[in-house]
Amino acid sequence: MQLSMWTYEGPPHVGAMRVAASMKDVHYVLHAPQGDTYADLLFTMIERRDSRPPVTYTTFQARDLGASTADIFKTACHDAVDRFKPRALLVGASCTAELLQDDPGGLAKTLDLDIPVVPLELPSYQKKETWGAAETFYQLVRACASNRRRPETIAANTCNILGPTSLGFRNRDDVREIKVLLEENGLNVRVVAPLGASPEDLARLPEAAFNIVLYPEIADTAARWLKKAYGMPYLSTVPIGVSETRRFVAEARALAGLESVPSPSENKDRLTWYSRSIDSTYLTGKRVFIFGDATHAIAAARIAANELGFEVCGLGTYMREFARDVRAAAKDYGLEALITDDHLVVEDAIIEARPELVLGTQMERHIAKRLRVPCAVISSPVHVQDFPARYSPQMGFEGANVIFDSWVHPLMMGLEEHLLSMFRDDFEFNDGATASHLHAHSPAAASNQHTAPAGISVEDQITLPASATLWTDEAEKELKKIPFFVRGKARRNTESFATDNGIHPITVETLYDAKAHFAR
Amino acid sequence: MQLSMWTYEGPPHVGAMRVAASMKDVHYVLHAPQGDTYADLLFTMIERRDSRPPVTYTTFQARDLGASTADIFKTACHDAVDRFKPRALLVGASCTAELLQDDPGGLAKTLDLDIPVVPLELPSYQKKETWGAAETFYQLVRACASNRRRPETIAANTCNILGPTSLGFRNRDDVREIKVLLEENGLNVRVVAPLGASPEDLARLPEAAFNIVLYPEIADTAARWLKKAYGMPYLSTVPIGVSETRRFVAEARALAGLESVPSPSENKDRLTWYSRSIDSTYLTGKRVFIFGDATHAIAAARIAANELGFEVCGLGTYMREFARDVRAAAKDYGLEALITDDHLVVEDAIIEARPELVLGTQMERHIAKRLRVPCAVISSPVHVQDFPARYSPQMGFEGANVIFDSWVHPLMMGLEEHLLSMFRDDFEFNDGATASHLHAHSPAAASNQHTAPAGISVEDQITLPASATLWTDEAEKELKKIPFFVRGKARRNTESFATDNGIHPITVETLYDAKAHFAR
Amino acid sequence: MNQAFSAGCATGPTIRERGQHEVFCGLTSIIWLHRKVQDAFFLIVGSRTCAHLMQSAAGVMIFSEPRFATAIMEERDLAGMADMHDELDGVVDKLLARRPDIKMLVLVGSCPSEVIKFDLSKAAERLNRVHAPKHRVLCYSGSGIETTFTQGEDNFLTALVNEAPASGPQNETKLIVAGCLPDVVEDQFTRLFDDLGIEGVQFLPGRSSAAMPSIGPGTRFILAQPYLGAAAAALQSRGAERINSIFPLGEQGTTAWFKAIADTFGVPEDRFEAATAAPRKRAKAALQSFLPWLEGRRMFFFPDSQLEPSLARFLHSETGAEIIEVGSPYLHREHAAGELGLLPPGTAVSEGQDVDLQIDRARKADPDLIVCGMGLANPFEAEGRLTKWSIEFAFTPIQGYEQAGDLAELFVRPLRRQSVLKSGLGFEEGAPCS
Amino acid sequence: MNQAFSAGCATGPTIRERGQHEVFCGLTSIIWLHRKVQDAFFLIVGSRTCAHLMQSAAGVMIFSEPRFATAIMEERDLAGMADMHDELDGVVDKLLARRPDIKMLVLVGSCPSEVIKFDLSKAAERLNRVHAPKHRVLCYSGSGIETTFTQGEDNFLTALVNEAPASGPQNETKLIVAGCLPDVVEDQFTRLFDDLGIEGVQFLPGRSSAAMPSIGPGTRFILAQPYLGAAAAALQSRGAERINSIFPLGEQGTTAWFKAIADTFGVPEDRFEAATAAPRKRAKAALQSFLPWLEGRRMFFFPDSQLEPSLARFLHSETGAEIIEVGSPYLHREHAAGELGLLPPGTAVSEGQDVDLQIDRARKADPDLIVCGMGLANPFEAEGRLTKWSIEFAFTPIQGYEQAGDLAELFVRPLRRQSVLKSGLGFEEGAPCS
Repeated sequence: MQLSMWTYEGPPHVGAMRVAASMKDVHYVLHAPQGDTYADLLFTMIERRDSRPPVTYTTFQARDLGASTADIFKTACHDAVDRFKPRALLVGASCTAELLQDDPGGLAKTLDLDIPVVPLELPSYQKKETWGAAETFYQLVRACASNRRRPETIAANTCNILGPTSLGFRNRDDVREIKVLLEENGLNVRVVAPLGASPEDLARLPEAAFNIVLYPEIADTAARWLKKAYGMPYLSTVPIGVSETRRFVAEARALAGLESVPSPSENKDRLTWYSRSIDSTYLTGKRVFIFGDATHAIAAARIAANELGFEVCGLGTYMREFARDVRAAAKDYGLEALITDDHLVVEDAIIEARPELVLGTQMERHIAKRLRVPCAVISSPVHVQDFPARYSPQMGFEGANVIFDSWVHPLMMGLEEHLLSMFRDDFEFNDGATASHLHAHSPAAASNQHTAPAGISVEDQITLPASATLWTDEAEKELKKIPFFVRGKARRNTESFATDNGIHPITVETLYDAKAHFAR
Repeated sequence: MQLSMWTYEGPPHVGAMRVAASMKDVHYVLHAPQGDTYADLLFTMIERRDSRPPVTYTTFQARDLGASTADIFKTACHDAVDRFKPRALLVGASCTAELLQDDPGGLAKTLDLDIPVVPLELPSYQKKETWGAAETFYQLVRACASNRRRPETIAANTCNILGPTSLGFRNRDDVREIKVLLEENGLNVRVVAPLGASPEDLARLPEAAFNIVLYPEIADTAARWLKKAYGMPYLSTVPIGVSETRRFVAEARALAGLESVPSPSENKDRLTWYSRSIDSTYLTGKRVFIFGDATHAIAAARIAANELGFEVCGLGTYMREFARDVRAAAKDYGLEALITDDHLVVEDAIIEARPELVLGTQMERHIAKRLRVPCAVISSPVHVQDFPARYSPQMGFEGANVIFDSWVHPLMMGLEEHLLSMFRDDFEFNDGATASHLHAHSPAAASNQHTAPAGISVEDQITLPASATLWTDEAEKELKKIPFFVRGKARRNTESFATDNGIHPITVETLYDAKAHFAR
Repeated sequence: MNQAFSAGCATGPTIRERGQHEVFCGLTSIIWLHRKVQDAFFLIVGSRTCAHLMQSAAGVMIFSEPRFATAIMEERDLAGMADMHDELDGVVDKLLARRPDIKMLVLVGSCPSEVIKFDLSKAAERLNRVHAPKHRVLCYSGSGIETTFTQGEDNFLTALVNEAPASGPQNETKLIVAGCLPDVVEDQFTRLFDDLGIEGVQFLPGRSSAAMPSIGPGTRFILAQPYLGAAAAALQSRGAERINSIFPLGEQGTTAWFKAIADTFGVPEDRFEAATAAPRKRAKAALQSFLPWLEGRRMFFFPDSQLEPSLARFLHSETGAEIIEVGSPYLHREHAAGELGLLPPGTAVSEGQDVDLQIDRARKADPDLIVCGMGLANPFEAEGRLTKWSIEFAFTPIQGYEQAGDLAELFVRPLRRQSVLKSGLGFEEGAPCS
Repeated sequence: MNQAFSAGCATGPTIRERGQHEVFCGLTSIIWLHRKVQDAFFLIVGSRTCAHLMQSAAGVMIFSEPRFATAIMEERDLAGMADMHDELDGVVDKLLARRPDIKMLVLVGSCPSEVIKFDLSKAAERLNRVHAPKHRVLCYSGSGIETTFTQGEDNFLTALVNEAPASGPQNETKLIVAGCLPDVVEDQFTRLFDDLGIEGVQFLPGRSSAAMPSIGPGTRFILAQPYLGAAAAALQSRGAERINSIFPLGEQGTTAWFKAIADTFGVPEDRFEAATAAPRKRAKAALQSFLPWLEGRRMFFFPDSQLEPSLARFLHSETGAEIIEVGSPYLHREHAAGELGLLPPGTAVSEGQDVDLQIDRARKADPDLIVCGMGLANPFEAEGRLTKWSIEFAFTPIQGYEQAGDLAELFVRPLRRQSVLKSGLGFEEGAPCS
């Protein structure tokens, strides 16, 4: 039994729903009580989907327990096939129905439906959403693409894109960006799946020369099966960031037998120039804490360190299945990866790391908000904000541009807040002052409130609890005189220096000794 | 003499620089003292331009005053032509040189340069930046396109795009969006000017069937001259927002003699569905204050009222030249337009209007920030933030998507802040409480700071100064119980009701009487 | 637990359906319960699905450490490798160490815990032995196989009633107002009770675990919410007597509700008139401006909170709207009778749900406004139909005189928005969507 | 006003150029002056260009109502339709009504006001008659036809000196440290003066209009900034004696600076040693780690703040960098002599500017780092060259021991960034740009 306030992933049947909802002509009959229908709103509200997800719930009740739940399931299957006329049917159970052991797969078989029925075994008490999506996609691909004939001659430049799904972080726009990128590079994208694909499209997967695994968490299993079954090679370089996009193009071209030339859309890359231009100098060495799904977290760390010049001070994922990859990546930055699905542990790690920027999920955004640290979202679980109206890919060259803006903007806004705080000793920002225009018109109480946020700065927020008492008053005062944009680092370094050297309390001298010690 | 803290527009020679910097093969010799070279950084820093703007300053000094400043100017012209080899030369004076009456135009004529020399008379003590840009563009067009032969047969679908300039608000991306939109609609865009055009391109302007004035503030004068000189019709519907984009396409097609059909890229429009989808219901009737250049302000009001369902509670511009248009637009919303270039007057108007969202320039963004009202930027004067790395048009269907996100996001963030404030009475948000995780780990002082911003809400911020004393304690307490998202309106309405009915002080009864009175 | 009966009244025959129910389970009411009773903590004993449901339904509150959590059952619990009671004790120990301020710990049963017949009362009893009186431990079921949405509150109140102290003669509870009300509404009602001269009024639930009312044979109670079948039965079993009334929605509903109380306590007619005249006038004035939007509009209710009969009655009687169908997850015959009796004869009433069939009916009826859950609203909007989220009626203060206008406004907003956008964007039915 | 002389010293012949100057005018120093003297207000009498310059250079401060503004001259002022002195009086009245807290109003002359020979001293005198002592009125010129960037401060300090009170024997100013320093640096210096036993030290400017030092024949002064030719002359004309030294940048510069003071005041050698040993050691330690980045690197300075000779000396002596060219808008022969004397013989020094020619020289020299203004930096970066904004040296605390490492780090940051990005983005010289 695990105590959980908030979770990074839903149960595995929600992953199955995401695959069903991604596709055309697929329906999912889910043996589940009525409360489980909440999952519909993930699609209709978060993604603003314009139709109900293709899921029928049996919504059995307590009084049905015993003999009749199996009948309810069979009726639901019949009704769903009649009403929605799918070309493939997924059947399975949610956590409650799993306990009933009604065997949806077996029951469905007895119905003699004239479409493929794919029974899903998704152990709710062991696995989670993303695994459920990957397993569902794999099962569907197997069901639709088994025993197909791989054509004898296949154009070397044909490929499939595997992995994008409904409710995936920016998948909608990534697919558009990457399709254009591949096509301008002379590749021919045959099938994108599961997003937008039909069961017939899945059957056509073996007709392409190779597969591109855009989201390994979702498509890795299926791609490995296709390789085993048909010898289809696959590419799993994830084109997030400028350098990985270039590598992705080079590798895709190589797989397609095309020589290596720069992409026509290289000229859309603004990240490179913006990061190089002098107003970005202040980004250098900013401490960044990164947490998310494995793919986005690893990519974010690479971009942060190599393309924006940040210092990665924390890296982790909630996906235990990909822990090994994240651990390996973390080593590159001299870090121990944080592998956990407990957001409270993540919060503690953030406080400990004292980052100047947090890149994470909506969960970390809220943690950062409380800590008043700038933050950008880089990964699922998704929120309605993660489905913007505008074109907002993460992948490809435009994705890199989007990333530059999304990460740097909060830092700039943070800088503004800090400039406000720098001004707090000026008399026009002082409490009760009547100097400035606004104050002349507002009651003193209101002006207090104006200045309140200015009085809060990162280093005050993510100070270790005991630190307040470590400093002499004079040293604390001196610290406040240090320019705001290095003050946080100064506090951190001084405290660590004092600890290492057994100094207590911290005096003005200690402050400057530490400053000299850490100069680099 | 006018007292000015901050200004919405620079002097007119900065407008001329914007036109020069927009074009290829144009150079501007500006008679000006050394300090005026600051203007270069508008281009190299704000726009991250990768080369110096094509401007040579004479940078005369006090000791040069008298005979030698004219010689300095001539030398500068010679040197500039030698070094930069422009195909057209602009010459003019900044405010200081204007006082010297050296007559740059006359001096340049004496030099017998073998390229067109366009003398600019930009009265610095009367006019401002945008006017200067319009005048410069007009003079350049006249100089390059005078006495050309308009071809006898012109394809009806050919057009030019006039108005986009360097440092224009999102012009870079608007041009890309609108070019694609026009071309997918069967139009043939010949010349875009001034952005990216050469003097030779300007000479080709009369070869198209008609002109499209994308930014009337810049291109209106030139378009009117082209109409007079060559009978070229022009279209000046500004395609900002979904409905105006549709109208723009319809009108452009009509001018080109094409029948009216929906644009292929209508399917990129997400604003319509996002605004219709139910999570947008809460946008209905939000009070919006709008201030900016005339074109963007008028367009913003139209989108706010018709496409997002907001209530426009203020509309104005700093461009006196277009005051009539803004006044006419304001009437549609039952408002008196605010025409001023004094940002303090704008601030007062915002406080008076008590908006829930401010759409304005960077100046209004900062006003709104102080007032803690959500805000989005819709207009010049530009800031480095207004040149994002990502594709961010304001025009066309993708522009409408960008606008939806840019305006709604601050409201959502505001909502989050308010939800925090709603929770302030919960014990885990109370000062000194040790209940919550964070508090258990942080000193009480820090937790005070956590909650500080939660204690601030819009209605507290933009309360009229006297209002605090108008309310009985009990009524004030009752007000606090009203759900946060209508509390601001409740306070406003109650106070206005009390004033109208001579009620003092406001009691709980007054509060509810006013609520009933204003129910609608 | 609530029970479903046929509503034998003036409306048409009740449509009873047992197909797919598209409704929340009872766990969802924790979202308002944990905000109302501020020293309580709700610990769901359930699965990852339960935790995910809570987070999806209460997403905006993610930035606080909420006063609810889920003890997620795992493979080893089910496989018998771990004793679930021991495991639960461990989770509770961990929780109370982290949140020592919790005064009342509420264990909430879920679908999986019910299916495996995990005995929560036994657990509560055991935990009480360890942790009471510092931390009282209660339990109830919010499982989706037994409860729908608001019935979670019904079960919680039932649990509270079952262990409420007896009301003694020295400090007698005269009247219990049962059902969660927003604080602002409670305060308005309290002022009105004062004006009516009615003393000894208590609200159930109270705002803290210590503020729960006592119950005795002299206690009367009135329901402020229509979904409290089990709680009412429990109150009656403790000797309290129910005051019958329609529910305090709209001017008429509120007046009827207070009148029933006033009559019970013998408040003179003129005093009642004096106390209610001003707010009644205000409520009518507030409603007035919304009438043009609502008069004659055709409304269709999908089942959600059991508030539907009351909402339909309000729309019909006070705004002149036409009611096409009133869906409700359950109909408590006795409690709903008053509301249904005020609807025009022949109004379609449905109980339970077969969501696909109901969607068919709604499409066929083509109403002006469909009141439905969040899973259905956007798909209907994409068809060009107008919808109102039913869940807002559970989260917005709508009861009482001062909120009568707000209640009407909730129905009006989508209609008004549609009229604004229609001219601006010129969209047609079946607007294109991405 | 500053005057330009040839720097007759060990460096090579000075390149004197009078082409296009790409530098700020003296108005720009208001940006730090108005923050340093918190009860002063700077009113520029100028044009829209002046206002636009201030806003473009100080953009980040837009969210405050700043303590500076521009009285913008208009057509009617120039056409003689309005008496400009009356107009200015009106603007000042308006300003003081709005900001009654202003203790010292500083009228600042600009290019256009100088060209039309608008008499600011006359205006200041007249306004003083009306508004002093509540609001003192001062004036100086920050015009771009007479001043470059930091010379605005020079002129402001000159104005302050000219009206400073005489230092009497009862409260004698022993030492004036002239030149704006960040507060944190001032405080460090104050502690060091205490440790050295030097009393009666005052800073010019003071932190408020009331805190300006008095000056008498017993007063010594030392420059903390190299651009104070006029202010030094004014101090000397008031009888103060200058202590000569290089400037307190870097460990060596700071030590030389304090030593010059200590020697003047007869501080014993051992006391000097005791007071400075720890901070010197710290400064050296802090510098140490930056040396690998800077040793042997070739540096090119465009003219900006007159700090260039001091910065070049620091880089050369303390980090082992090679100096290709030291550009400075003006060279004060006497004040710069010490710095230039420490540069290797033959180092190119340029005074004034012809920006096109200087760019040609920089391209030809192909240095490792170009220190230049914001108008030039990105274009150089786009060519694949590395740059450092010169303006940061005017806005960052860089003086004194504790900032020696920070000073080095300012030069190192672009080099370090380049090394990080080069591997990540793999960009080449002449990287593509949008």
